[in-house]
Amino acid sequence: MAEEKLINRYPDALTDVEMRYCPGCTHGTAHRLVAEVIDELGVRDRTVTIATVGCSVFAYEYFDTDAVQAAHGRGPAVATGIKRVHPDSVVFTYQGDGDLASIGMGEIVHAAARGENFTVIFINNAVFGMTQGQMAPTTLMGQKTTTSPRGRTAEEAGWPIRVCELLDTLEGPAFIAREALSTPQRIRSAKRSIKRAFETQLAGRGFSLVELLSSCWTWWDMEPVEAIYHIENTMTEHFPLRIFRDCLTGQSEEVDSNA
Amino acid sequence: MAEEKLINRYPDALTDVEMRYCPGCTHGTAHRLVAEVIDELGVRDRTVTIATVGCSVFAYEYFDTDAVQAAHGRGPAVATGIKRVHPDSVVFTYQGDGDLASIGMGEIVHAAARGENFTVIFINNAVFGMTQGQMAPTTLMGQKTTTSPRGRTAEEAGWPIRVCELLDTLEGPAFIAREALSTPQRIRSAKRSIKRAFETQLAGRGFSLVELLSSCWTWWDMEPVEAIYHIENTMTEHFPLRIFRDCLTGQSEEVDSNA
Amino acid sequence: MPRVVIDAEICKGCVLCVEFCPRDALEMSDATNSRGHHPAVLRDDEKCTGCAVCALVCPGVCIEVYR
Amino acid sequence: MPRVVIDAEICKGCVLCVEFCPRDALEMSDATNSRGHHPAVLRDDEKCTGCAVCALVCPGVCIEVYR
Amino acid sequence: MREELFMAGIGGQGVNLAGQFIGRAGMDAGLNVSWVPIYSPEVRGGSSTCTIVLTDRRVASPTSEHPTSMVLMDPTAARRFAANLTTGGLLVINSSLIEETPKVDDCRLLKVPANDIAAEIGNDRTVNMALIGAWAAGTEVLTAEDVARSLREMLPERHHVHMPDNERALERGAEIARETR
Amino acid sequence: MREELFMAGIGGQGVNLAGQFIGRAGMDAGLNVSWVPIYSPEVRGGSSTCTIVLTDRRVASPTSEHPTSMVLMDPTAARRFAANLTTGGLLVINSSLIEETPKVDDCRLLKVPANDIAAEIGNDRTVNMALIGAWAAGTEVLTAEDVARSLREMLPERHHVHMPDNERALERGAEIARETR
Amino acid sequence: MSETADTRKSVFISGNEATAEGGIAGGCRHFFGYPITPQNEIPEYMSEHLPEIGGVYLQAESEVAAINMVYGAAAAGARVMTTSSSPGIALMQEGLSYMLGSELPAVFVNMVRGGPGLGNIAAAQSDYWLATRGAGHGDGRCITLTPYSVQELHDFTAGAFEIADRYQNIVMVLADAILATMMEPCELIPRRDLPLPDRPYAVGPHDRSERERNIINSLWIDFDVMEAVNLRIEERYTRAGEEITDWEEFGSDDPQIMLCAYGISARICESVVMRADEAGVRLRLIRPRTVFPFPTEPIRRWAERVDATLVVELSMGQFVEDVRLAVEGSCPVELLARSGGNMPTPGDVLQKVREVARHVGVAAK
Amino acid sequence: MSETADTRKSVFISGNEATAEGGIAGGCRHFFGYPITPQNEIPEYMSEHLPEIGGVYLQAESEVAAINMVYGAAAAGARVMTTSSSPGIALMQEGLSYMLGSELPAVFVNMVRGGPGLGNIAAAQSDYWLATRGAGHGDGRCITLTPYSVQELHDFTAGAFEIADRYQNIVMVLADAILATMMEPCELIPRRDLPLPDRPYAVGPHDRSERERNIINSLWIDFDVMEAVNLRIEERYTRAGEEITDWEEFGSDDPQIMLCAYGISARICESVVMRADEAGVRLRLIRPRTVFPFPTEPIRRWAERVDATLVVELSMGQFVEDVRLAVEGSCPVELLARSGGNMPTPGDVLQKVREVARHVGVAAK
Ligand SMILES: Cc1ncc(C[n+]2csc(CCOP(=O)(O)OP(=O)(O)O)c2C)c(N)n1
Ligand SMILES: Cc1ncc(C[n+]2csc(CCOP(=O)(O)OP(=O)(O)O)c2C)c(N)n1
Ligand code: SF4
Ligand code: SF4
Ligand code: SF4
Ligand code: SF4
Ligand code: SF4
Ligand code: SF4
Ligand SMILES: [Mg+2]
Ligand SMILES: [Mg+2]
Repeated sequence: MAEEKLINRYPDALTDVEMRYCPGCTHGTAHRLVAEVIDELGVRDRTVTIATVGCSVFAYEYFDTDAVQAAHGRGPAVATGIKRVHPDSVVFTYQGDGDLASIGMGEIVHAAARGENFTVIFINNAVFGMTQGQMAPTTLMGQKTTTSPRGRTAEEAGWPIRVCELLDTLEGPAFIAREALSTPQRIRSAKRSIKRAFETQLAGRGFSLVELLSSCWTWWDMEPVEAIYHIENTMTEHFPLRIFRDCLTGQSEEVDSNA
Repeated sequence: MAEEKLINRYPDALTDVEMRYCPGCTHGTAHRLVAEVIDELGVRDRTVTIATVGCSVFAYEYFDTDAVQAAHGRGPAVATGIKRVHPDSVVFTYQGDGDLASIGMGEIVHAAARGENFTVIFINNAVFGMTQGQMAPTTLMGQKTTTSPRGRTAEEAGWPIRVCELLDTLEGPAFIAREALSTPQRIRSAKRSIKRAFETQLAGRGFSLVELLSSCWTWWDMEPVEAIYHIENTMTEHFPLRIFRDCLTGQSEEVDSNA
Repeated sequence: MPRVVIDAEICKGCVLCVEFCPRDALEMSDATNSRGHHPAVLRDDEKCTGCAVCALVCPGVCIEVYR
Repeated sequence: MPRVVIDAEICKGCVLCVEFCPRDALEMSDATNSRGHHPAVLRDDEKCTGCAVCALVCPGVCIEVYR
Repeated sequence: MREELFMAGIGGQGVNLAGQFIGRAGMDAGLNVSWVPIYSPEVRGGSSTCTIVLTDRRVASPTSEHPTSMVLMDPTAARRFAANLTTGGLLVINSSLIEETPKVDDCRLLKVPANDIAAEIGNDRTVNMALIGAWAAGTEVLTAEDVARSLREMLPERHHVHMPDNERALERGAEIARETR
Repeated sequence: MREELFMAGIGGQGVNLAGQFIGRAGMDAGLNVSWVPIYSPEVRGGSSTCTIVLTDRRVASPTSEHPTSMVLMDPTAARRFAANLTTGGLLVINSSLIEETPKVDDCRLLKVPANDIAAEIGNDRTVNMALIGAWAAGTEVLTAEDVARSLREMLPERHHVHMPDNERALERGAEIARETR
Repeated sequence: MSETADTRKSVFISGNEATAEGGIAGGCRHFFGYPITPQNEIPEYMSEHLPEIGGVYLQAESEVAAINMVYGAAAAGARVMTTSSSPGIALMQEGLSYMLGSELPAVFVNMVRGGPGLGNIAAAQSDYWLATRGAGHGDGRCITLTPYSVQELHDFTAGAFEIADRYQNIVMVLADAILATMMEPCELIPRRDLPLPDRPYAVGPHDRSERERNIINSLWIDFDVMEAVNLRIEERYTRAGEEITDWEEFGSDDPQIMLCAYGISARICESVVMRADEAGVRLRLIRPRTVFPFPTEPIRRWAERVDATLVVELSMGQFVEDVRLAVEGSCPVELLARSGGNMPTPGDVLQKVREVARHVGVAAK
Repeated sequence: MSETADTRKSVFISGNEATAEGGIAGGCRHFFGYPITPQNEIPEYMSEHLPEIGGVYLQAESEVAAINMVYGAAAAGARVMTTSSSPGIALMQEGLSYMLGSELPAVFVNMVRGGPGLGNIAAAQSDYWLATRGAGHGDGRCITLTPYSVQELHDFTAGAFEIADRYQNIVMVLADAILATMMEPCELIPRRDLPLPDRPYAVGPHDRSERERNIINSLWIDFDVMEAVNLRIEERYTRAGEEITDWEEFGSDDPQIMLCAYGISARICESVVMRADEAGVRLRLIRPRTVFPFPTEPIRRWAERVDATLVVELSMGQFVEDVRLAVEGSCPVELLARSGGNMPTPGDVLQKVREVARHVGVAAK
């Protein structure tokens, strides 16, 4: 029998600081996937993480890379500043739906339109996690949050924004995909897209973004496992999983979660 | 022979203050069309004009309605504030491409996503007119402006944003159209869409927007007439004319400029 | 007979009406108004059909069309 | 033989690994760690195939899989 | 009269809520009161502390340098905070979790096996009640009944089924205090 | 020595540019100089004014309450500004456009038919040159040649073909000034 | 800013909730805001309660949008408020300036947290300048109220609407993370249907056939017109100085040292005054309840009678400048500054009192 | 902040262009900005010239984006600047606070226009507080330079980069619409390739294998850590006060009245001093060239020798507070304030000088 072998190395690109997320929060999963990709591409030493404001505000402590903590919503502007100084750095922003789609809408659209050559990891958990569960621009219709106590209605708050579809109308982006951090298959698929996004950047092709449907059971008022099935069964209905654009293959396709 | 009759009354909804636009600037045309529509719908006395910042900053002097002068880019937020207080007022913002698509991107996307029940007149002249002709987010590739002196390149400044297409990914908007203030036929078509937009608001159906491709010969460095043909022949290539959405008819169609 | 009245003081001489008049009934005046613009004028009464295209394209809102 | 090692101190007891283990090889421990969480543990060595699905879904990055 | 009560535990142990009950009870007893929380950045878990001032004069500063009494619910809290107690103050510790009694000179110590009491009562959520029952009887600023009354006022109707459990826990805590005296 | 020159006209008449030529010429002549524009909000059209200070001391305030000389290019400017001229100052007006000579007591008046001169020369854009030629000869702070030199320095090469016209206009203006004296 | 106690209901409530309910009691029916710690309970409370009483709660996409929605609603004549904390208030600066320039009333609450930058969510007083000197570009300023208890948060917020109306100016309620989250007994002002004062300037309402059209604007090309706006605003500030300057005094009638502090720092100083005997120094606390307008006169008056002034604030030295401007050299002014969430204890302040006493030759224990 | 004249080329140039070229001469190779009158020629100049010398000009989508791009570029170790005017600077307040909290150097220029609100595009000095007390929330402040000529705009902007580096702080060049648009002779500092000072904190560059990872951050949960940041920043300000406080004096060596003014107002006051005989009063002008740090000492020194101080500013009374803080009651301080684009003429100031003289019993003509 062969030597016993550790088959899932703890990523080099993660520090050993314990993450402060709630138990079962898929922010942790997303961090691990990004770190694994950074490891696999061997770019840790030239990566700059842009931590934004949200539950992942401490991302600069978790990723073992250079890092900048950006003001709420402004990650893409900060990333732009860095990339325009060091085009060879590998820069990614890590942004929640409040950060990216609410206060940061202007910055993300413009960075995408300019085709800035960095990568965006967009954690869509349909809620403002850090500030105690307020409505987000991606909150589903009818969803109860601490600022939509009777459930989101169109009359009061309109409809949830689909960020990938919106950015897909621009010429700047080179890679856009929406994945889900739900089942093991989905998680594998998510990692493939994250890797693709970083490869796009490394190839100098411009703006890349991966939206990850993510859980916030704490504010969804569910159990962690229940929240995973909520992503899989409910969120994906409004937010279809798809590779919207891949400049490297020229394709746009449904996400194949069994590959 | 019948009595001689004036067939184009000076709109009630325009004051007699002389507009300060450059000779031949189609801002004037847009003003007239909007005023005619307000007259035809008989809503002048309950209309609130939101003047924004750009060459049309003095719109509050030209439209004979209640008016608020909004900070650069924030017209949609101001309109939201007003409509949430007086749902029966007829509110429209009048915004340039710098105002709406550059600094005001966040506000326009969110007002649209919320389906706020007001109307946006969006003057796209591919340049910042008022501040002396800098690049706008809608400036065409290769176009020379005072801040793209060698012509816009993707590398430096990315690609022009198509606002209608972008907003058309949202569920909030009830009417979206792009028209051109070029030939007489186009101008007639533009007026139809403007009227449709106001009717959408009056029907309480939510957000309506008409993009008007407009001229800025001064900063395009052309003669006024030449600029009109530039709209017709060049701008429409990147910005196709179209009724993207019409909740009243349920249609999406090419603009028929001969109707 | 159809006719157009152009407010020569307000006209900024942009030439759009002249360009788009389907009957070629307008022209730019040599005279200057007090702001230094050459206003448009009806060149040929006979040709004008009162179609109001000139008014439609006029950004200065300074043309009245009578029919 | 494949096996998994779960860092009981870091595990937050979210149950995701238990839920998604295709072999039902994991369970939650009754014990509490110093943070008050019940960590996951391997219930049945025999069942584990070392597929690493548990590690894939673990948001705490606290599972090592050996094969 | 000025009582400065400091409470600390880990998130989820109901430290803040218990403090609020005491504050409310103090108000109903005609005292001037304040309750000040200090949150940690973690949404879940992490330490949780609060300070309650009860006085017949102005509350003035709502925080406390050297509390006149403390309720400490877990070993970390015991380690970190106990030394701040004022000389001669009352120290209430959850002896079910705190094995190593913090060494504080010249204090009145009440060891309350709160988790055990709660287990006995069969209601996990009464841990904090046993401790503040002991605190009340230990300080005599309020009675366990005062606290029970404020509980009834503050808890939503649907939680009133737990009132008997809560009252038993309060009473058990108070007993221990009386016994220790 | 301190010359405060105020110029006004309507947009497009080259008021600001003419003022800049004078400023530059002053600098080259070793004077301390400043040029301050006041724009109107209209992009095109509207009034256009500027103030040039030329002095052998500190410029200090670059604006002027009562200019020592004025060049006024159109009737509106003449009506609005002429009265501000300092007592005994030099008033240069474009008599081609300004029919009604502004009444200013105790000033040296130079009427320059600048549009006519420009028409004569056959170059519309020399209107401002005729006026500043007159101003230069009228004040003797600078010579018409000084201004011509600064023109040559400041204009892009491709505009140098107009230099002879500009020089003729400057000279014609200067002549009128000399004749009037 | 106060109601008779007997019409009120006493509750044990957090500063955030008291502020929100104060807004409602003051007539606020429109709230636009964006979440930020430590004041999230305010928008949450509003989202729960405003719809119940026919009001509007709308979560803006950002603080920039929020202030401009407030601007729109105020232009439309509503009683409107928003609340935020330091970084959010910083983002509102342009909008605040527009509102001041357009002379529109509205109420803002800043639950100050540690800064600069993202800082932390602990109590701080380092937005003093942002409140009193800020409001973006131009000369406009926020009338600034500084409550020091949950009760005052409630009362001041309720009263702020009338002040805003009276001076057609923004009123800023300046508090901090501790006041926001702490609970205290509070007598609530009963909710009523307050009739909106006549707002002849408002756009939208009224019958246009009976009036000129209304324009809300802050663009004034003509220098004299623009200057007239600034003079008019300045005149209102002078009037506010005469009419609403507010402070509380506490302690010795024959003090040797004057303490100056506002908000949470003033509560610490109250404890210090209560323990003044420990230092053997006679102390008097002057606690501004408005900092713009600033209670210059009482401070100046006492400054001429004491040997020294000690200022306590949770920032590196902002409030102290206003005290110095009031004192104008009449006595030495010293500063005890803490920041980053740290606060001096009453003991720390007493220690500093002893030090100051030594500097000026006052005997102390 | 100065170069020897002989290495320089004299040109007749506008304030905006001199500022832009000053930035380039100071080593700026990255510019992020959003157009706004009256400073549009600066971004235009940069878009023309920076690419020529391997620099980057990028038009941001807004001032909010611009400041955050500046933040990113500064974090990456670049010499970076942005320029704007009042409303745009107001929008940058949150970002400025982040930069101060993260202790990053950068240069900002504010060509102040009339406010509040949209105001107008004329010269004003009403962003004095925004510059010296602003920088958003928290205690951080901008080191603020106040040029009064095209030459100084050029020199100060060039010199600002070194100051920013030295104190790891933002430097704000505070001017106005007249200085921005006026033309004057200016000796240009030659462009050179300035080596970037070593920036061990910068993200991106250097070989990670040879250093710890770099983190740029302004979030400090621990109170003591956050307070330490504030103390460190404060300490730098104290040092800056000792090292770079700058002012110019002009006029009588035995003055009866001190004039205080900065920027364009100081030029008017220079004319007044030159005409002091008309009023028969001996005048001395103290003209700060830095207003944070503020030249407290010279003003205090003269205040003790004159009968009165007259402050002239183009706002309703902002700069005057710093003068009062310096004077601390040593002599009466009066204010001549204009706003909205209006400026006092030297004659107006002389008139006011006579008035002040009367108030304090100085004989005047
Ligand atoms: C300017 C500003 N406004 C508001 C906040 C408060 N704030 C912090 S995180 C956050 C929302 C976070 O939501 P999201 O981006 O979805 O991240 P999540 O916590 O859900 O992962 C808000 C509003 C802030 N820090 N700064
Ligand atoms: C906060 C702020 N930033 C910048 C400006 C300056 N500004 C005025 S108008 C304008 C752009 C106008 O362009 P656009 O909206 O396209 O209108 P146009 O003049 O072309 O009709 C800018 C940048 C401002 N007034 N406020
Ligand atoms: S609050 Fe939600 S997003 Fe934040 S850590 Fe907890 S589960 Fe994750
Ligand atoms: S600058 Fe352009 S947009 Fe503005 S008025 Fe002139 S032509 Fe029209
Ligand atoms: S009405 Fe028609 S035909 Fe007559 S001038 Fe106008 S465009 Fe020409
Ligand atoms: S279109 Fe109007 S403004 Fe233009 S030339 Fe004709 S009449 Fe004059
Ligand atoms: S490795 Fe596979 S089989 Fe083994 S415990 Fe993990 S998920 Fe189950
Ligand atoms: S998934 Fe990870 S954190 Fe969750 S229970 Fe399993 S081992 Fe623990
Ligand atoms: Mg979220
Ligand atoms: Mg435009």
